[in-house]
Amino acid sequence: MKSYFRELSVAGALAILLLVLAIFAPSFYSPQPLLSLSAGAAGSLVVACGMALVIISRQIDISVGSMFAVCSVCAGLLAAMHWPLALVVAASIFIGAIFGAFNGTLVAGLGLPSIVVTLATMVTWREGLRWLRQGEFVNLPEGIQWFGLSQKSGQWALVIGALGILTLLAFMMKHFSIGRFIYAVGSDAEVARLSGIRPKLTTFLIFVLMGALVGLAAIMNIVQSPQVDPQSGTGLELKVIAAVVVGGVAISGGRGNLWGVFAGLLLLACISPALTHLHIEAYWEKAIQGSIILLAVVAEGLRNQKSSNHG
Amino acid sequence: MSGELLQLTSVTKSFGAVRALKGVSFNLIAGEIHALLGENGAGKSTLIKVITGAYQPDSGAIQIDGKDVGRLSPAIARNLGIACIYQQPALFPDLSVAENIALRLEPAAAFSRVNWNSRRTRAQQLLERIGAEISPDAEIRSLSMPEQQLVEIACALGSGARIVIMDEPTASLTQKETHLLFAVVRELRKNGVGIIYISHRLEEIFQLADRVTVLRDGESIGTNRVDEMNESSLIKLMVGREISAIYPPSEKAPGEVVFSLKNFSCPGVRNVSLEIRAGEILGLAGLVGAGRTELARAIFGVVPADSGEMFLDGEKIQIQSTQHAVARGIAYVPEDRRRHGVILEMPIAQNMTMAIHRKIFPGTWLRFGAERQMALDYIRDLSIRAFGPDAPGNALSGGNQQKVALARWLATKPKVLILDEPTQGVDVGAKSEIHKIIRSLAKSGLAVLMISSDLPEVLGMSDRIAVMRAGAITAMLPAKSDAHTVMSAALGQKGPSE
Amino acid sequence: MNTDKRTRKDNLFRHEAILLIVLVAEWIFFRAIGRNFGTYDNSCDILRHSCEIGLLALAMTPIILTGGIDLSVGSLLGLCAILFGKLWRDGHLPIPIAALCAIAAGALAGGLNAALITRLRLPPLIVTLGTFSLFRGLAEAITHGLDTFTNFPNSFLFLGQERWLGIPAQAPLFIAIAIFFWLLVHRTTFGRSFRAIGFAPEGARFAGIPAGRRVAMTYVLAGIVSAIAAIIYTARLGQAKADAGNGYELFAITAVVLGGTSIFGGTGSVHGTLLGVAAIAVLQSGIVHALQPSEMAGMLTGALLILALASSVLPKTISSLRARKSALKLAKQNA
Amino acid sequence: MKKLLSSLVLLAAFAVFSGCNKSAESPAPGADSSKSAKKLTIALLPKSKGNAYFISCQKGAQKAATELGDELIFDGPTGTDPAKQNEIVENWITLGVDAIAAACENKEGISTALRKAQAKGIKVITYDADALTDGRTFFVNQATPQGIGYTLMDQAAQLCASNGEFAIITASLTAANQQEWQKYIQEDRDKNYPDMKLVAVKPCDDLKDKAQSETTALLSTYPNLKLVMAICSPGVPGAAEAVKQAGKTGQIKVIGLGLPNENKIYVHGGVTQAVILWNTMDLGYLTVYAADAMAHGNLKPGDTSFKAGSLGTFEIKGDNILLGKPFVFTKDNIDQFDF
Repeated sequence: MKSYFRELSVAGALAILLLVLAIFAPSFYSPQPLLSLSAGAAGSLVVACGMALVIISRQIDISVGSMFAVCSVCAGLLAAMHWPLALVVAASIFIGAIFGAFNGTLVAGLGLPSIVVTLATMVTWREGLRWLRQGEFVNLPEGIQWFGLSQKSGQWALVIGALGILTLLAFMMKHFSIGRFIYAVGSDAEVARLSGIRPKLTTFLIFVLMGALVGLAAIMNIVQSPQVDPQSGTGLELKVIAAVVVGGVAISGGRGNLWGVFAGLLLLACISPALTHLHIEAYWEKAIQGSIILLAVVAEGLRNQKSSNHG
Repeated sequence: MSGELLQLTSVTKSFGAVRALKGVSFNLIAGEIHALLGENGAGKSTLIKVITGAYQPDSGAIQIDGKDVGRLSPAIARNLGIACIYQQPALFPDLSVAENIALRLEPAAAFSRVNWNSRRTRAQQLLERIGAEISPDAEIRSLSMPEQQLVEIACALGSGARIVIMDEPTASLTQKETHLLFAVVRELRKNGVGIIYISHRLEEIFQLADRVTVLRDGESIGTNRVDEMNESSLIKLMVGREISAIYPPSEKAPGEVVFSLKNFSCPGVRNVSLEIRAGEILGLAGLVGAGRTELARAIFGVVPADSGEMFLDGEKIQIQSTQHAVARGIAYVPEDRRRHGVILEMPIAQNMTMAIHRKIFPGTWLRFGAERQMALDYIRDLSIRAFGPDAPGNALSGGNQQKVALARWLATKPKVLILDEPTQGVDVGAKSEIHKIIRSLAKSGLAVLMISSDLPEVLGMSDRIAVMRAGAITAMLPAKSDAHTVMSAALGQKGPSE
Repeated sequence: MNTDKRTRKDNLFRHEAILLIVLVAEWIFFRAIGRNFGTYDNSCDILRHSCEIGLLALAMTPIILTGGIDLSVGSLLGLCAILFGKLWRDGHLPIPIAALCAIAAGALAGGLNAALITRLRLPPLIVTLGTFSLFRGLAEAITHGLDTFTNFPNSFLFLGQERWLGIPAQAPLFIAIAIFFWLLVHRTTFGRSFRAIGFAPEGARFAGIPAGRRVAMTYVLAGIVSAIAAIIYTARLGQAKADAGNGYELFAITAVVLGGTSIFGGTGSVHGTLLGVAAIAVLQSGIVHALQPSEMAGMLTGALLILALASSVLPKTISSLRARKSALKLAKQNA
Repeated sequence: MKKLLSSLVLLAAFAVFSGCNKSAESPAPGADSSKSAKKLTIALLPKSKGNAYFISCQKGAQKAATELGDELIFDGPTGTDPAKQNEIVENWITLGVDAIAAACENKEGISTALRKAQAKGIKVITYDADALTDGRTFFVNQATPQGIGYTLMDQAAQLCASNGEFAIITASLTAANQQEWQKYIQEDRDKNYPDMKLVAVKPCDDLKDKAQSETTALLSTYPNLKLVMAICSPGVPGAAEAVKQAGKTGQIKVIGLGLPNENKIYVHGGVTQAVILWNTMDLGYLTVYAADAMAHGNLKPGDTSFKAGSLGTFEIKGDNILLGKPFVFTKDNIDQFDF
């Protein structure tokens, strides 16, 4: 139980927020908007899962926002060229994976610090995209939105898809050796090497997976409207990193699990609509987000201090 | 005796300036317990790391079942059935006991299903076999050092390896655990496993081992059947010289009491009382995990003391932080040289002035001239072999690094000098030099507290010997006591204290 | 082995040398293709434009030397700017007092970071990620986002817009602070401690260095400098608004790392940071003068950053790869 | 040298667009530094790069520049930091352009730089969003903030029979022009439509997705919301999509400031009732003509009219060159425009 303290506390905070909403703004629970909001958050959830893996392996990737934008636009253009949807999806994931592999090569291959590498790629991709596209919207042809399904089923598809990926990865991390290797590498790369795990390869693959997930998330985002906004994904990296950390993944690697991340993401994703429903002015949003992040880590910090004093 | 499991022929390995292994040959036969003996820094750990593939030898051949294995990697070694219990547990701090064991035992196949129940039950069984009361679900970081040691042993047990290496497995175990371990080891031998057993506890070797190989300064001094040996002959082989001979003698009688503790307690240590006089070297003997390092760190303010009193020059003092200690004139040369003693990336000159910034750099302005001069002086006085004051710590051999660490604390002109394993992993030459330095410091009126697991060293250097066991001082012996009394006091067997 | 540190030392030296060459190359290149690039006026502008980010980068250097990081400086710049504005306009304080108060606030904010990082031993990345949102959020909450402070007296705007003895008026202040940080890092025991902590936090502690206090100091300094940057910034634009300094933290970190400071702490130099700042500033101005779209500046900065990092490790990696290959060959032969 | 740059560019381009063959058209004109006496260099400053609105302005501007044989520089901030515009202007000053036409993100902020430009003898006009009057000679006025605010409010009132609740989606809380428009929207409401109630103002950070989610939240929070007014161009399609997804098409009206191309689907789908804008290409065209005329001295303060190439003559009121009233795009006329 003790080991799940953090996940539970985050879930608790979320529960309180939802309770408050239930009392003061029941309108929040009207099904259709709620579904739309969840569908909107589906993409970030997928990215957050990937980011959780990256951080558990004691790395970080702040280029996800830019990769997200590039994948969205590429996918949009391909769709506009009337590629079949399946191919578009595949292409987007593939492109994402390529970008991920680029980061992975620099980090695992050359042993460069991931925070700097991804800082560089973040700037480069974002500026490059703006320079090439000039921020022009991409209009999608018929049949892309909601995968050609009805809106409701499309949104359900997205939500279920995201939850599916979450469950899949959570299961992998818990019940497949590869997942445990990721924890091992994040916990102590040298010991991992001594136990016959290949830390560099693992790290590389994680970055590739991160990219692929971003590509998928991009698709999940563009199918929600008939146009692609090339600015999309701006600030995504901070959003998901915050969610991952609030969700109890240790930035020092090796600790944390995806359900906590799930709770963390929901908590942060609820803030902005919650403010609207509670009639709180929008200019409080950033301050409140910041406080939540700080509270989460401070709680953790105090707890660690106590335990370290005892042991 | 059946076939030969492992054969090393003239293996050499050196780290920069240090030649850790100078052509060692060694062989292990199935179904034997082969003790590996030698002082600290004789090259035992290096040899093991070569066998487990953690290090690549510079030259020499390794054969397993008579087949040449060429270059070993940890993975290959594991597949060849080599398991090792390292002195410093190599475990994942964030993961559970069960998982640590599993990661060591299960093949490193990326997409195999993890069966938590079987992991847990296996861990349970293994831990029971060695009689350890540890929950398989406990996180490693929450375990004590000895507990982690037990987990290591469980790993080695479960691996079903044909070659098991144990590096000081009983170093921090209780009597009960030790006996259980012995039972396990004998059982393994019965099943035809070859065991390389490393220990400082001679009597263990006589209880357990069939053959013993003695290493000294990276060379194999010889392999004998245990029943042909006795303690003193072994010690002779280990040390290679009459103990008392090579240690600088103490001449003048110790002066006033400089430093003393009364019922001093801290994590891992319970009401210790001792006093050190000016010009006296108080040897602090005991087994690893007896609480000696904990005591030293508490005195130096690294960890807070729980209770008890501390006196310096008869005045009661409180040490909250390392800064306090330094200001009070207490100096501590830590055990883990590479992590705490010197900052490897920094020039030795900067390392030496690290603790006296206030003194040598009044007004916080760096004075490179003064620093350099001081460094040169110490390099001369302690005959440190380095290409100059700008040489970084990691460019020096262990012995010279230790001298740098020493220099840093001499520079603080301390009243009390605490040395924690001052010659661990130091080659003989530097070793005796360091001993001379320590002695001369004592002569100059310092009160020296010398922690050492190196029995001959304790016996040779100390004016008095305090022996610690399980966090308490179990004996206070006069100089030149014999190895046996010290050892038995440390082991708590038939000693004066129990 | 003895050569080990020497080469690393050279590396550092070489790194700064390379950076200098890059800088000169940029200059020549843009001088050649750019229109009126590198004229006296232009040089002054470049200096003027790099002051705020330069200040933040300077403050970031000791932090990264100790192995930390501070993402909140940009937001703090914004917060201090509007505090300054509010105190002056609504608080009716004279400019200097308002400025001092803003600086005090900056120190306080830095202190918050420091306390969380050293007292609770929390990872700097996360703490400052939190304060990054918090400070910006407070700035927006105070002004409701829209309140803009302007119409500052010319005597104040002089600091940001005019020239003094032929150089931008804020330059002397910037240079002074740069010298302060250079001395702090390279000529005082503090700088020594920062490196020690960056290399081996435990080791520093065992050497009797008050690691906690030293680290805290770097963050408080960063707070103060952010506030000073905020004031210069306000003077340069003639307005203070909640969006001031958006994204500056990333520029600052980029400059520091480009300047050869290791993100893991220990190695690095203030003059390296200054070179890094210059390299970026020149690139940005040069791109405009070369009539190239300013996105190019960002792209090239990113590329430059990766190259700078790779250049330091590539040789090592290649040699190690070679070693492994030969080893494998050997193993095959034996098998 | 240029080769090197362009090759770098191609490399980046390849990296970004692995696969898809969308050719990259660079907005920047060639950097040939031969500068004949007649050929002027006119710099056009948008509020931000990567914004479709200004790209369409640029199209018109480029057309004018080629007609006049002038060199056009189009560049602007890529980040959200307000100081960037100043830096670009100051770079242009040393670069030695003949005229600067700026769309101002921050009235006060940018004016400090523009004054400097004028002091250096560079002709300065503003378009789209004005600076402080001492910062420029003319403001090419596509519509005064008042005009925009009032038109928006009138449209809104007309659509909901001048009573009921409505909400506003803005670009960001800190964007100056957005705040000004809101001011006039409020003013008009107070004067003429007291029964209309503004319930919330939400920023969307110039992101379509955020506009969508914010609107969704608004819709469920204010059940009897009658109209959403998005006053930044990514906001309009975002809001429209949200309304469409909420299945409130037609019940809840959407209007806003945006580009026809981005909104056609929704206008035709009956989600968005009206998109208000002016002909942005004409705006760019007129701006460049004015700048050119000023630089040649053909346009001086006090003139009352001004002829801009193929667009004919424009009225000048005070120091405002009037492009004409803001244009309301609806189902019926939106297809006639392509920008």
